[in-house]
Amino acid sequence: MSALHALLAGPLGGFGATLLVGVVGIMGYLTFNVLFLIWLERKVAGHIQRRLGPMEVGPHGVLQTVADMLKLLGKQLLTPVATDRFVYLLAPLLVFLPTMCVASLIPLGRAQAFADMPYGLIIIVTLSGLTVLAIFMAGWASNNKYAVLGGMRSVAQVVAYEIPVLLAVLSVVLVAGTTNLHQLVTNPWPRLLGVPVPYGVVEPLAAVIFFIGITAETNRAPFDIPEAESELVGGFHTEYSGMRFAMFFFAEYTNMLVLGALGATLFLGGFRGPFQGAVPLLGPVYLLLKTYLVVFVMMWARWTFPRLRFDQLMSFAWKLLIPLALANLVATAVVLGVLA
Amino acid sequence: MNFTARVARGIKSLLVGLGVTGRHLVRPVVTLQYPHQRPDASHWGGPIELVTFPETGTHDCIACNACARICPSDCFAIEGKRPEGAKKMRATKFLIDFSTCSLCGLCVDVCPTDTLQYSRRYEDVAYRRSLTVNDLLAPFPEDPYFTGKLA
Amino acid sequence: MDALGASVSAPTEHPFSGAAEARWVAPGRLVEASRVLREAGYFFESMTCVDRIAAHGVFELIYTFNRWEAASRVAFRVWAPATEPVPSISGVFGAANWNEREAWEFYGLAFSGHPNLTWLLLPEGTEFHPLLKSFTAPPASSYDDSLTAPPPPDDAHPPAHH
Amino acid sequence: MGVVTPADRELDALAAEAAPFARLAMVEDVLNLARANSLWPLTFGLACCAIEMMAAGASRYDLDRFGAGVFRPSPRQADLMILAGTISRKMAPVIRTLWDQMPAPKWAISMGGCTISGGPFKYPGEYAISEGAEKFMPIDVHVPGCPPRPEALIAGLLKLEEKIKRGRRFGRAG
Amino acid sequence: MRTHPPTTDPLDTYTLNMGPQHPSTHGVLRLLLTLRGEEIVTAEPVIGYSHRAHEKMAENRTYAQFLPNTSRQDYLSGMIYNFAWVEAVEKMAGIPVPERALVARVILAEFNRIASHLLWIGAFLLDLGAPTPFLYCWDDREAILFLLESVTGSRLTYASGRFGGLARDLDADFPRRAREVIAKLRARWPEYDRLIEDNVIFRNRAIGVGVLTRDQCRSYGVTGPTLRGSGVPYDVRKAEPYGAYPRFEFDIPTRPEGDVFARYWVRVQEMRQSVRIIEQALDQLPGGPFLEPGSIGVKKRLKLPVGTQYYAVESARGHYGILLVSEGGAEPYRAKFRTPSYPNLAVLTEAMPGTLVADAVAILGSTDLVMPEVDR
Repeated sequence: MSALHALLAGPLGGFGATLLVGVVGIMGYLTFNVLFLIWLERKVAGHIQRRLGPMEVGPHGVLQTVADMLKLLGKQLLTPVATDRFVYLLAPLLVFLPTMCVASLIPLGRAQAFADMPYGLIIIVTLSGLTVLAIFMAGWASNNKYAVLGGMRSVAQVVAYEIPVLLAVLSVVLVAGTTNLHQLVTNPWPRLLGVPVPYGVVEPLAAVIFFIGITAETNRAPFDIPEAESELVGGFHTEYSGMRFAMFFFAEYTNMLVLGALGATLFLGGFRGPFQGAVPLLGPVYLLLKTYLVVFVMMWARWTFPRLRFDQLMSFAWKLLIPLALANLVATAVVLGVLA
Repeated sequence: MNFTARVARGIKSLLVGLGVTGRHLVRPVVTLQYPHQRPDASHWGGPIELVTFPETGTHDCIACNACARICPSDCFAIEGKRPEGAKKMRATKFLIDFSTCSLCGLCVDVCPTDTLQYSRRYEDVAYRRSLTVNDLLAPFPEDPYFTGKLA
Repeated sequence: MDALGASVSAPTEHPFSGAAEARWVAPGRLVEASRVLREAGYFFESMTCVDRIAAHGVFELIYTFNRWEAASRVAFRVWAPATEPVPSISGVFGAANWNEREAWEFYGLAFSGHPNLTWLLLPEGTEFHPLLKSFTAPPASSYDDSLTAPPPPDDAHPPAHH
Repeated sequence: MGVVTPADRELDALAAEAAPFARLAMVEDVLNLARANSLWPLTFGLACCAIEMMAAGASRYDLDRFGAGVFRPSPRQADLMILAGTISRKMAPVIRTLWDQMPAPKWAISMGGCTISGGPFKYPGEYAISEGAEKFMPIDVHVPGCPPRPEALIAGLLKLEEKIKRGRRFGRAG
Repeated sequence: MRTHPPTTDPLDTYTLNMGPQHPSTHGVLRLLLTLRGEEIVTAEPVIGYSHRAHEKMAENRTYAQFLPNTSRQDYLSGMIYNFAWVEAVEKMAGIPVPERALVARVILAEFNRIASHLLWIGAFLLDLGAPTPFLYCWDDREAILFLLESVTGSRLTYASGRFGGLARDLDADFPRRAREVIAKLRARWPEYDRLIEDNVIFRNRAIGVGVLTRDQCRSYGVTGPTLRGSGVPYDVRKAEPYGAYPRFEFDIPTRPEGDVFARYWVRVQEMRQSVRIIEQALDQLPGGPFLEPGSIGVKKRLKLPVGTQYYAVESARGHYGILLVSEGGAEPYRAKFRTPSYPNLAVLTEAMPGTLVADAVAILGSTDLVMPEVDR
């Protein structure tokens, strides 16, 4: 990384090189991971349902997602006549950008996160609220009653589940004392019976609330009412075809991956693990393992539970999750006050 | 307190549900990989075909059109000719339009010489609609009754 | 069931089997008779229209009702001349609504007092009544040619035809 | 693979008609290979054959092995329409609209006798059904049977993949 | 559910087309919903998209030629429909049926009912958004289909009934394989209860939703599990016993609430009753001929006496009645098929207003409709 950075620093200058290396690095990391993630989801879904999942395309269907992406590339881009063209075309782009930025703020290793920001956590939480804007734009612009229903449902859902996620993150920040993600991982961890443990053990309730919140935020079952197949045909992306639909498809999995990584960093201790100091490359490996653990549980939940009804989902968030998250925050503050 | 009891029961049911699917995740798969493994179609009632009788080595269709008359979907097109010097007719053309056949089996029951039967085939696919018409005489290149081997 | 009063002159040569009691009812008395059954706790089972125009110039309507407790089927047989409409009993039994619409679209038998007597199973605007014995084949409707127009030729690839 | 296929000259004859004049050979073959291995069918069952189509998607036969298990509800995202079941005259215009809504390249498999030629419901003077989907839309592969087994549908899918891989014919853009 | 007077003020409501092609309409049903926000004001089903004119075809075919049509009306209880037509003609023509055929028909019909309920549980859960039970139920159903295929030669649309018995006999090994399938089903049911019935999300989606009152059922003539979910123990196998059913004891599961959960629970219990019947029938399976000699109706011409007859059986969806009018010819003068899903769908016009779109999908799924059976 640093050698490449120095090479590029000449013509582009310091900042340009960092930007270029950062963007290419993130895009490559995300694209490879998402392609693997889509394949993993279809295999996990298959084996949960006692069937095989993709098999014929490459050994055990490994190239299946590549085939899907290539096919979606080659599809005709249909734009229905009565859509609000500009908003319709902007939505797929906008849905993808916030998750890209959030991905760059996750500390991959001890050496240097791409953007070691003092207020990284706050930026992350605000950016992750932007994807719902794009989803509503897609729903509204495609002039389809199902899409409008899907769009409005997703706005109500993300607003309702953004707050518990925020409160859960706050209680971790209280314990850790810093909002800089990089320091959050490298700072000495709280001790339980003399053994340093990640924040997830100290804040179990916040971890569960955070996990439920990001499942809702990424529109995944049992909270996938914006694109509920059995009710709203295709939900907000009913009218999108070809590469535009692939952007939504890609964004959903990127969102899941990035929020999973955020969860892993906050609650499971990010890139820290045994021998991490000696071999710096182990950092990203640990982070990936923990992220895939979180993502696997999300997939497991998706293929087990039926979908919540719209009003039940709202009352579950407002009447149960938010009070619980507030109580947890207050309890943490009290406990810290007593200990300090 | 029944609210927290209800929430607790709800969480327990969710975890039990995860347990069930989790157990299935590790159990063996039930998939039959069709093109590589073949199903047991020994009892499958596929498209109708002519029976090859071992003693004559050919079918025994006398073109009496009993099957054509009883067929609810009128799938049969049969023509027959009487080999010279023989009493019974022999079918020279026997087509079944398998795209209108509903496999009800009435023709198999009504055939006086029991020369029709269900086949075991299940992979008939075609690019063109005309290919879905089965020619039942195709597997019988030449008819011994006409070439004088049998009378 | 004698509350239904005397029924119309009963032609004898069409025996009805499979019902505890089969009665002939005049079209005029139909609504009143069905209300009696509704209060007695019967549910609407089925309604059939039989085309007897050739033999007797009437449509025979067979209504069957049944009870949940001691299952005893009661059949009403109505001889409705094709010309005047039959009073609808959709006010008494909700199920009659669809059955009567079906009888209208298949036989052309009109029902007076029916809230929404339009096509149910056939496409809107079907001019013929298919279940009549006199019906043998549909007219060559515009349905065929409007749909079989060859798909618009796309310039990039010449359309492959079979 | 032992699938009953007509003589190869049959496919060549089809190819002669369908080959477009300009061919970017390499790109097309890669794209066609990708398209063949990722045919997303439209969630669209009409009658009895739809049950066998769902059985083909279930665990025992598992269409997902060929990448075709992703049943898309919206015609915009589907590129294969499996017509499974009887096509009534009231339903034919709806099917035609769905077919037009699908982006190119798109293909169609007609599963079961009813979609090929009216099946057991065709008789002189019938008023209710449309005698075969070919009357109003192009069909690529016919899978006869009443209903055909799930293996027959998979065999039909394989034949369609074979046809796409040979680039015989682009999907209709219309 | 909160109900306020349905206003048909155009500005306040809009119409949504759950159109003929929709993931959760089983077959092709178009539901014209008038909505205010997400709440349904009126629901008007538009049907006829799979109308195939069975009744017109019945009038120009002989009794034997109509056999393939029977199992295509309701292809999920194809066996029950096939035997219903055969039994209706036998009863009217007075054709005797050997003992073995009567008991075999009960066994095959009950297996068909279990397969239909299994398919319904899978499709219903798919409507509520849980894809996995669909796959498990279909895996069990494949075991039953393989068993039925080994006897009749087809998986879904059976033509195994003949006037006076069956087309083929049950082979000697059939009882053993049947008991194997039953053991496999019994092992799987507790798993379903833990995965579905106790699941809190499913209970919230199903309990108290789409309540059908007894009066609505009486007015529309609703029958089958949908009616038994509203607390009425009406089952044609008990009300008007036919075939060999009087010889077996089984009870009729009902639940008083009449909501979506009650209808689910009734169907699950009904499967257990069907297994009970099958086991008793397998024990009492007599030997002897499986078909009256003379191949009536196929080789020998069959003419029915002049008259009208109503014959009813209990299909997986409810009371299936055949009204045969014969003028003495070789073809029926008129055949009317009273299919259970027809009123079960009509009653929804009263059950859906006031609920949400997600509930509409749940209610529609809970009445287990098969559209070609509604449209005939």
